[in-house]
Amino acid sequence: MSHIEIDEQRCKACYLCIDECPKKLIKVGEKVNKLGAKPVEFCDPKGECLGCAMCATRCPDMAITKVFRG
Amino acid sequence: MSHIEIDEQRCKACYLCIDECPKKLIKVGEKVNKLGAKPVEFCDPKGECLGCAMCATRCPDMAITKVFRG
Amino acid sequence: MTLTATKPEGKVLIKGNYAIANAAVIAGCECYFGYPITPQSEIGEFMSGKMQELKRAYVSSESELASINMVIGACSTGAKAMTSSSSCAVSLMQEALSYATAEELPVVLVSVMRGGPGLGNIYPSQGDYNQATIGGGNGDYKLIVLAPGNVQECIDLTYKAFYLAHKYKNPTMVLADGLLGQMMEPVTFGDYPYPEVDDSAWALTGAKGRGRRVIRSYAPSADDQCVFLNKLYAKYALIEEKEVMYDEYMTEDADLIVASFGSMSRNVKSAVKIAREKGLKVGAFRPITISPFPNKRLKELSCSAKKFLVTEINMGQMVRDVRLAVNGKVPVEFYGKGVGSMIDVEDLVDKIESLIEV
Amino acid sequence: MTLTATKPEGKVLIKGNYAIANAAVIAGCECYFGYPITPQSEIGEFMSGKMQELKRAYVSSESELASINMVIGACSTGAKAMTSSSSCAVSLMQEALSYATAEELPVVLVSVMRGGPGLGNIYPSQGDYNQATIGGGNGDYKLIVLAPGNVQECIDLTYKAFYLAHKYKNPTMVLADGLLGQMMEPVTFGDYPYPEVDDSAWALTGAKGRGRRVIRSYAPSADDQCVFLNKLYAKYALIEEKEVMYDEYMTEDADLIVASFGSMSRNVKSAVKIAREKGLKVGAFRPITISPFPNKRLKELSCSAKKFLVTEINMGQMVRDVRLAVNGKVPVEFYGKGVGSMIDVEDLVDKIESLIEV
Amino acid sequence: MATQVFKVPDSIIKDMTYGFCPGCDHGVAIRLVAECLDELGLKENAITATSIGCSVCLYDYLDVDSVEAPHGRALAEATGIKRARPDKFVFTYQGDGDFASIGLGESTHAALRGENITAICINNTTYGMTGGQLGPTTLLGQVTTTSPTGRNVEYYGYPIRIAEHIALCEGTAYSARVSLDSVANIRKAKQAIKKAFEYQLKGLGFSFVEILSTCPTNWHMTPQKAHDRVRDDMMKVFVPGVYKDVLQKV
Amino acid sequence: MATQVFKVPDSIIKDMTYGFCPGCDHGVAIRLVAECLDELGLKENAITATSIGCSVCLYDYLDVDSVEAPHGRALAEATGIKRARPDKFVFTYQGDGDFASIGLGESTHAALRGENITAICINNTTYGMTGGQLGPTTLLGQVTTTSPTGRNVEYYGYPIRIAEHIALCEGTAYSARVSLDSVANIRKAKQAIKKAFEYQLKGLGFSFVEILSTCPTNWHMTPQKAHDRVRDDMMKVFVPGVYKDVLQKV
Amino acid sequence: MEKSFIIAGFGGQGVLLAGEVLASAFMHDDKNVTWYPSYGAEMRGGTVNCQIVMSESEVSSVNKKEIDFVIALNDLSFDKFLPRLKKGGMMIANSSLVKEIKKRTDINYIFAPVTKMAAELGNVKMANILSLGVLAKASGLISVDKLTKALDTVLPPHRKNLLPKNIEALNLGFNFQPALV
Amino acid sequence: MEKSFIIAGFGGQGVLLAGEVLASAFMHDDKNVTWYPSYGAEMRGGTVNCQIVMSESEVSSVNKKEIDFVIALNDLSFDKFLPRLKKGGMMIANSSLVKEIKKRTDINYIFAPVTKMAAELGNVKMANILSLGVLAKASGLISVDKLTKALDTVLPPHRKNLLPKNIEALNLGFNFQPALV
Ligand SMILES: Cc1ncc(C[n+]2csc(CCOP(=O)(O)OP(=O)(O)O)c2C)c(N)n1
Ligand SMILES: Cc1ncc(C[n+]2csc(CCOP(=O)(O)OP(=O)(O)O)c2C)c(N)n1
Ligand code: SF4
Ligand code: SF4
Ligand code: SF4
Ligand code: SF4
Repeated sequence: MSHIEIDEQRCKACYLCIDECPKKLIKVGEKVNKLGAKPVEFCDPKGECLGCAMCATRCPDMAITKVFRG
Repeated sequence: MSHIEIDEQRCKACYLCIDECPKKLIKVGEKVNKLGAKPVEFCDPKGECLGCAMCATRCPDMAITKVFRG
Repeated sequence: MTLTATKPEGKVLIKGNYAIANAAVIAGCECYFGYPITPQSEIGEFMSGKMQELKRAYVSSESELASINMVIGACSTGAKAMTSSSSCAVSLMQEALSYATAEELPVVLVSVMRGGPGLGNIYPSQGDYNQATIGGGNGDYKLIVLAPGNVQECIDLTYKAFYLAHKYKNPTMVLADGLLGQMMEPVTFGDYPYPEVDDSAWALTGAKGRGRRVIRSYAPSADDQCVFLNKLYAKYALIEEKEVMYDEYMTEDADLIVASFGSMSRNVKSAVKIAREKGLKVGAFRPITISPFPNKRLKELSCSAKKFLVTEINMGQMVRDVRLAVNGKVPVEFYGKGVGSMIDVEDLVDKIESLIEV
Repeated sequence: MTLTATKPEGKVLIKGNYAIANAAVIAGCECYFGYPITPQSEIGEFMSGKMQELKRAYVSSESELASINMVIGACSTGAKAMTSSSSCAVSLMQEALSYATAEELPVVLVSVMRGGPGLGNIYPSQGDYNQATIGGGNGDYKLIVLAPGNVQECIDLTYKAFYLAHKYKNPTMVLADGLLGQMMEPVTFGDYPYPEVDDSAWALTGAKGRGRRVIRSYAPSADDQCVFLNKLYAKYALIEEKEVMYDEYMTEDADLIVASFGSMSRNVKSAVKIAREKGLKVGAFRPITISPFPNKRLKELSCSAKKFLVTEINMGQMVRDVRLAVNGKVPVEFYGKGVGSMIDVEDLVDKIESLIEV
Repeated sequence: MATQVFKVPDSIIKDMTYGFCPGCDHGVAIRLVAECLDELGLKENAITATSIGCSVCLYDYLDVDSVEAPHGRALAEATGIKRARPDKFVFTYQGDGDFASIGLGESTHAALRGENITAICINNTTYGMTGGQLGPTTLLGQVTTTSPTGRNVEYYGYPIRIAEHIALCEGTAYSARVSLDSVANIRKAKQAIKKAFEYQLKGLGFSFVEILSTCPTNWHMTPQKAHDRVRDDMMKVFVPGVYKDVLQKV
Repeated sequence: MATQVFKVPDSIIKDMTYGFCPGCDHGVAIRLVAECLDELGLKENAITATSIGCSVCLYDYLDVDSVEAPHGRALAEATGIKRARPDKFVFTYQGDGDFASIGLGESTHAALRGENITAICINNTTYGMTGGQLGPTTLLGQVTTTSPTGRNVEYYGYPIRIAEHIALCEGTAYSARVSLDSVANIRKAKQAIKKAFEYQLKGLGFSFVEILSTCPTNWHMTPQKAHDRVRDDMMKVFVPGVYKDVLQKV
Repeated sequence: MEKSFIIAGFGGQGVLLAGEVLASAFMHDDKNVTWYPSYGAEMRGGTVNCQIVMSESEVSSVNKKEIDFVIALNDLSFDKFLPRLKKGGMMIANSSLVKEIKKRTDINYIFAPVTKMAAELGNVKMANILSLGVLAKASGLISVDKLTKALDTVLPPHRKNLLPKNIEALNLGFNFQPALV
Repeated sequence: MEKSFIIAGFGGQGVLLAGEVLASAFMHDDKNVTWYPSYGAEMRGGTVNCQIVMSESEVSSVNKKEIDFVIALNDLSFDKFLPRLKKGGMMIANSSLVKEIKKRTDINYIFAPVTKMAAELGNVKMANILSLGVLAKASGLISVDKLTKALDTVLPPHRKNLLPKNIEALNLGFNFQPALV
């Protein structure tokens, strides 16, 4: 099943990925990471992720470290 | 009558003016100047000079200091 | 941090960089040319707004090479002109400074030191004492170099730099460091305290009603050049005679004199105070002009003091000048560190104690 | 003047500039980058043909800033690389030299001095002693500087420059002057007399089968920088201990020692000979490494000699180093002139006599 | 089975975190460079001369050999490297200030000489590292710390179009401008970088990619707004495209 | 009565003799500059920043105020002069090495900024003063003291077309290339210089004239042959023409 | 008498401004004073701090090893500057972000939830000024009046509208009652 | 023993080359020697000269005030270097271009029309080498053999064809009989 992996410690909370996701599966999380930022979380209860890697391609910080398709 | 004036001490003997003169009125002289060069001389016995200033325009050293026409 | 009004009333709290910039404006600086570099970029930032507001010249130059040569161009017309920069970027100005000295132009340059060598880092440092006082330009030449010890002096010496540069037609540098550039202190600006220097006898203004003027460093013959150099060095001797400035604290009866320059001297003075309270006969000496260097006064002091300690945030630069001035009369020790914040007062006191005990 | 064969047999008569260039080729110089300037352009001219013939790297660079940075790039791969230049143009290399020192790169630079400051002129001069030994790069750093006194030494010290640069990973300069660059003398080349230095532990070659390598001068923290500087200065101490070279002539019993460097020393030696013939107890001292400076030996000599005379074609530069070494033990006089041909032997003899009489 | 369609490139140093500000496209550009190094198998043969600017710590991100050049001199150093070791893959990654302000001479001459190296230049219309001053690419009207009332022609003159300047040099094999404003353009940017790298591998001469990029911090914009600005303002003045391609008439 | 149709311009220093070699066109170019200064009445209001090269002694020829700039920095100094004294007429007279090699950064940025000054650049395909080394404009195949077997692309890359580069800068008002190979072209050259000066007087921005010129000494040619070379070889690569004119679409 | 202060927190928490206000207040109180910011990596992010030294005679040193008062607006700053407090010095910590742990027993602590208090006041960004109020009370070295005057000097003209709210914050801080330790 | 020589003339008269040949001959004769050219204004024109110092021990100084032998190939050089000759020194002047005036009486003169002689030999440019022959005879310090060997070393490969003619010139110079003074 398509999905992504996020490295919370790398996320700088620019939130560019949120807009990018065609399915709006990325959300601002609650935790604060060591950079003092609130990293995003992948939230795909219905398994809608397309594995399109739009988010990872957009992410400036390689915080979305892996994208799987299929 | 059209004529030119040559400053012998300035002439570097490049002889560019010689070719330029449409009437071939400029010749290599015999004297050696303080630069160690043989300056050109204006030689217009028949009064052929056009006052075209081709020579002076070409001269890199302003050794042809004056051109008169008419 | 807001930009200060040009001539603020009374005391204001201000960063060293802004203090320098505003002082330059008050001194009548007509042209600023600069390229950013930490820790002095605020100078150019301040100037960009203020100079335009005042309809004076400001250029964001493409490099420090360009900046300093723009200053030379402006100065050749007699204008008050300046640039400011830091360390590695001041290295790029060496050729032009050598030219400006040979051309006897009133260039004003503010250098705010950071850590070196190379890119180094942006922490405070005093590693460019050599660069300022000896330099890497070619040939024999000297800059006038003024080293402020606090923010008030950043102002006073910026005024003075413009004055001396024009009075002696010699490039003049204000040598500060990252700490001075970045810190705030209450200061007063007052008016530019010096007379305007008349430059009408040499400035390029177009050859109207007079023969052309040529400002150049090229000497076609070796003999011409020797004559020129002798004249130049006579000028330097005059400047040394007239313009040397220094600050002393309890040196009269001191056995040990601690010498330092710039922002390091604040800590030295404090350490001397503490040492005195402990009954140690210590004094502090601070050259304000580091070029010309207060050789004469140090020589005098070497008759009364038994030892000198030179302390700098570098691997030992001013210490050479102190040694040359003292000329072996008494020992001259060095205590420094490569780069970073100033040496702590406590450590200085310890060092003083260790030297007096010996 | 024809270009010499790469390794000519026996004695050849050759110009200093060509001698340096050919020695560099024999030393295995793989890359030459340069921009012309009188009086050293022959070096680049020779290299342009020879390096292409040997399929080595040669670039007519767009400026001296580019040249020296190309050398840095080449050296970062462990290559033997060099540039050559003169005075005002060497001023432009100060930033890069400071970087190269911080990056510990084996840069070789030949500087052939002409008159300064500024454009100055192309006559011989020794006005860049300060530029070479102290420099205007930022921060604390030192070059190794070798000062040949004749054309044979131009060769020998070019060999040595490549060796020392690589052995100590420190920029190394051969400091000649217009006279040495332009004169001819019979010399022999021989083979490059030093072992090849292994640079495989640090050179950039692509991170194949190992972690990446980073050559940098940027120190993110002040503490890192202090550690680095201490290491660097320990290296300089080692170089001073091991590599100092100087030349002495009749110094053992000399009352007066005349110190000079480079091509000035030929005249000094001759003057000393004449003075000795007149019964004057004079000796000659010549540092061959002017950085590191032979402090130790001069200190020793200051115990036996009663006076020093330093003579240079500048307004007094090396004299500071001599004074620092002698440290007030005996007087150190200066006798120089700004620029032009070396001081005549007869004038030197007069000066010596005047000093001994006093 | 799910197949992995995105990963952190091998040429990126393990477990590093960029020092860039949130939303700064330096991060994207470096990743693209790393991906191209990966795909062309260049990591172990590459040497880079790093520049001074926000990219100065490139050596903390990219797992390749590198030497730090003084501000503006990256292409001189790269020239030295390539001439000394013509078998190595040599590239620079520079800011627009580094490349086109203080380094314009070195940059242009490397192109004129046709040095067989690749230069990537990040155009973010400001000097990022020193706090957002006016640089050679600052747009007319743009407010920076040294153009507090906006870039006016009178005091500051005009911005430089870097890719066009480099395209004019006869030694240039490839000169392109790309943008990182959108995912589609990021993908195009990668193709341009890859082509530039390939041209070096083919020995065609100087290859160059100018990358339009964000500096949210110094633009005082959110990452989102910053990307809108790239699209709405920058791309109008700095039009993306291929300005020279020796293998293809442009 | 005969009327005088040619004289030594007033802006030329009385009784000087050029230090140039026989047949060197520097002499023509400087005379043209002087004629334009005369005709526009600029002599007493002009300031020039001189460059380093065979033209270094400009101040011994032209009767105007001048300051000697370090090699390559004439346009930085001219910028300083003009900014300090905008009412003065400011120009530079530089060699191609000075302008386009070591000084390319300063030259291009002066054009980008649209400095209201005029630059004249003598292109003689070599560094004349230092003895004829390969410079930024040396033609492919040309033998110089640093290209003993001729300029090859591999080691030296390509020459720069200066007028085209300057034309690309948005602050440039006028950029032209002229030649001194013939009397007709000398007359055209003068028109170009005059136009460049007039554009400055009109405050239009940066104006520039590149002048194709001889260096018989370093080309090892007679003055005659040298002028043939300008026509036969140089003008093919460096095509004369107006490359930018803000008052006229080119 | 000489006293040193460090104000530290995340970038964006306004620590440099708070420091400037404090320094300015001392200036208005005719003290000698210096203000010195941390300016570290040229890159953004991480913590920011500034050090203020107030003295009745000349300031002895701008950047001191040992500090009298620390205001820590976040936990990183708390950890970083705790060791630098003098014996008997005072740590004023933002308990909204800092855990109330007392590793050192030779200093005094005030834990004040300044972020929360500022949020309640209407703007979380005023935590910095609010903490100056706490400091004023705890140190007795500066009056709210002088701080108010300083605020007036330091706020740029286009921010003057924030003055009343900030004065409220100052007073709120001044009147804060720390839990008795 | 140390002797100094100046060879001077117009640019184009080959004085630097002649100097190099002389220096090279001394080298082949196992002497120490230095050659030092005038390199003045970067611009062309004017006179050129070089100074050669030959010594049996180390050369004491490359650029001497007082000279033993001067070869003046034109009148400017004659005027310029006459004052620099040592008492008892020798001036060898190209009487094709130099007027035979003896301003100094404390030196020796040889006036040889080397330009004319070279022209007669077939190439006016060989006046320089011809004058070396004159010098060899007059000074007795160097043999024609060594000068010939030097010529062979100094001439570049593509000029080797000029060797025979130049040797002729050397000999012609050596056999020149100056008018008795
Ligand atoms: C010689 C020199 N001048 C100035 C600086 C200061 N400096 C560091 S980075 C930089 C500009 C960086 O801007 P850019 O190249 O556009 O890169 P960015 O930071 O925007 O990515 C400057 C001016 C320096 N380090 N060295
Ligand atoms: C910094 C510096 N580098 C090099 C030189 C040496 N130099 C003097 S003139 C010149 C080149 C002149 O060539 P160009 O500008 O083309 O003018 P030209 O002499 O051909 O008229 C050079 C390299 C110098 N004076 N300063
Ligand atoms: S784009 Fe990357 S850094 Fe930005 S919010 Fe998403 S995961 Fe975090
Ligand atoms: S062109 Fe001028 S310099 Fe040349 S020969 Fe004619 S007059 Fe003389
Ligand atoms: S300052 Fe600008 S360019 Fe630099 S890291 Fe931040 S956003 Fe990126
Ligand atoms: S060297 Fe060339 S450019 Fe210079 S004066 Fe002679 S001919 Fe003219």
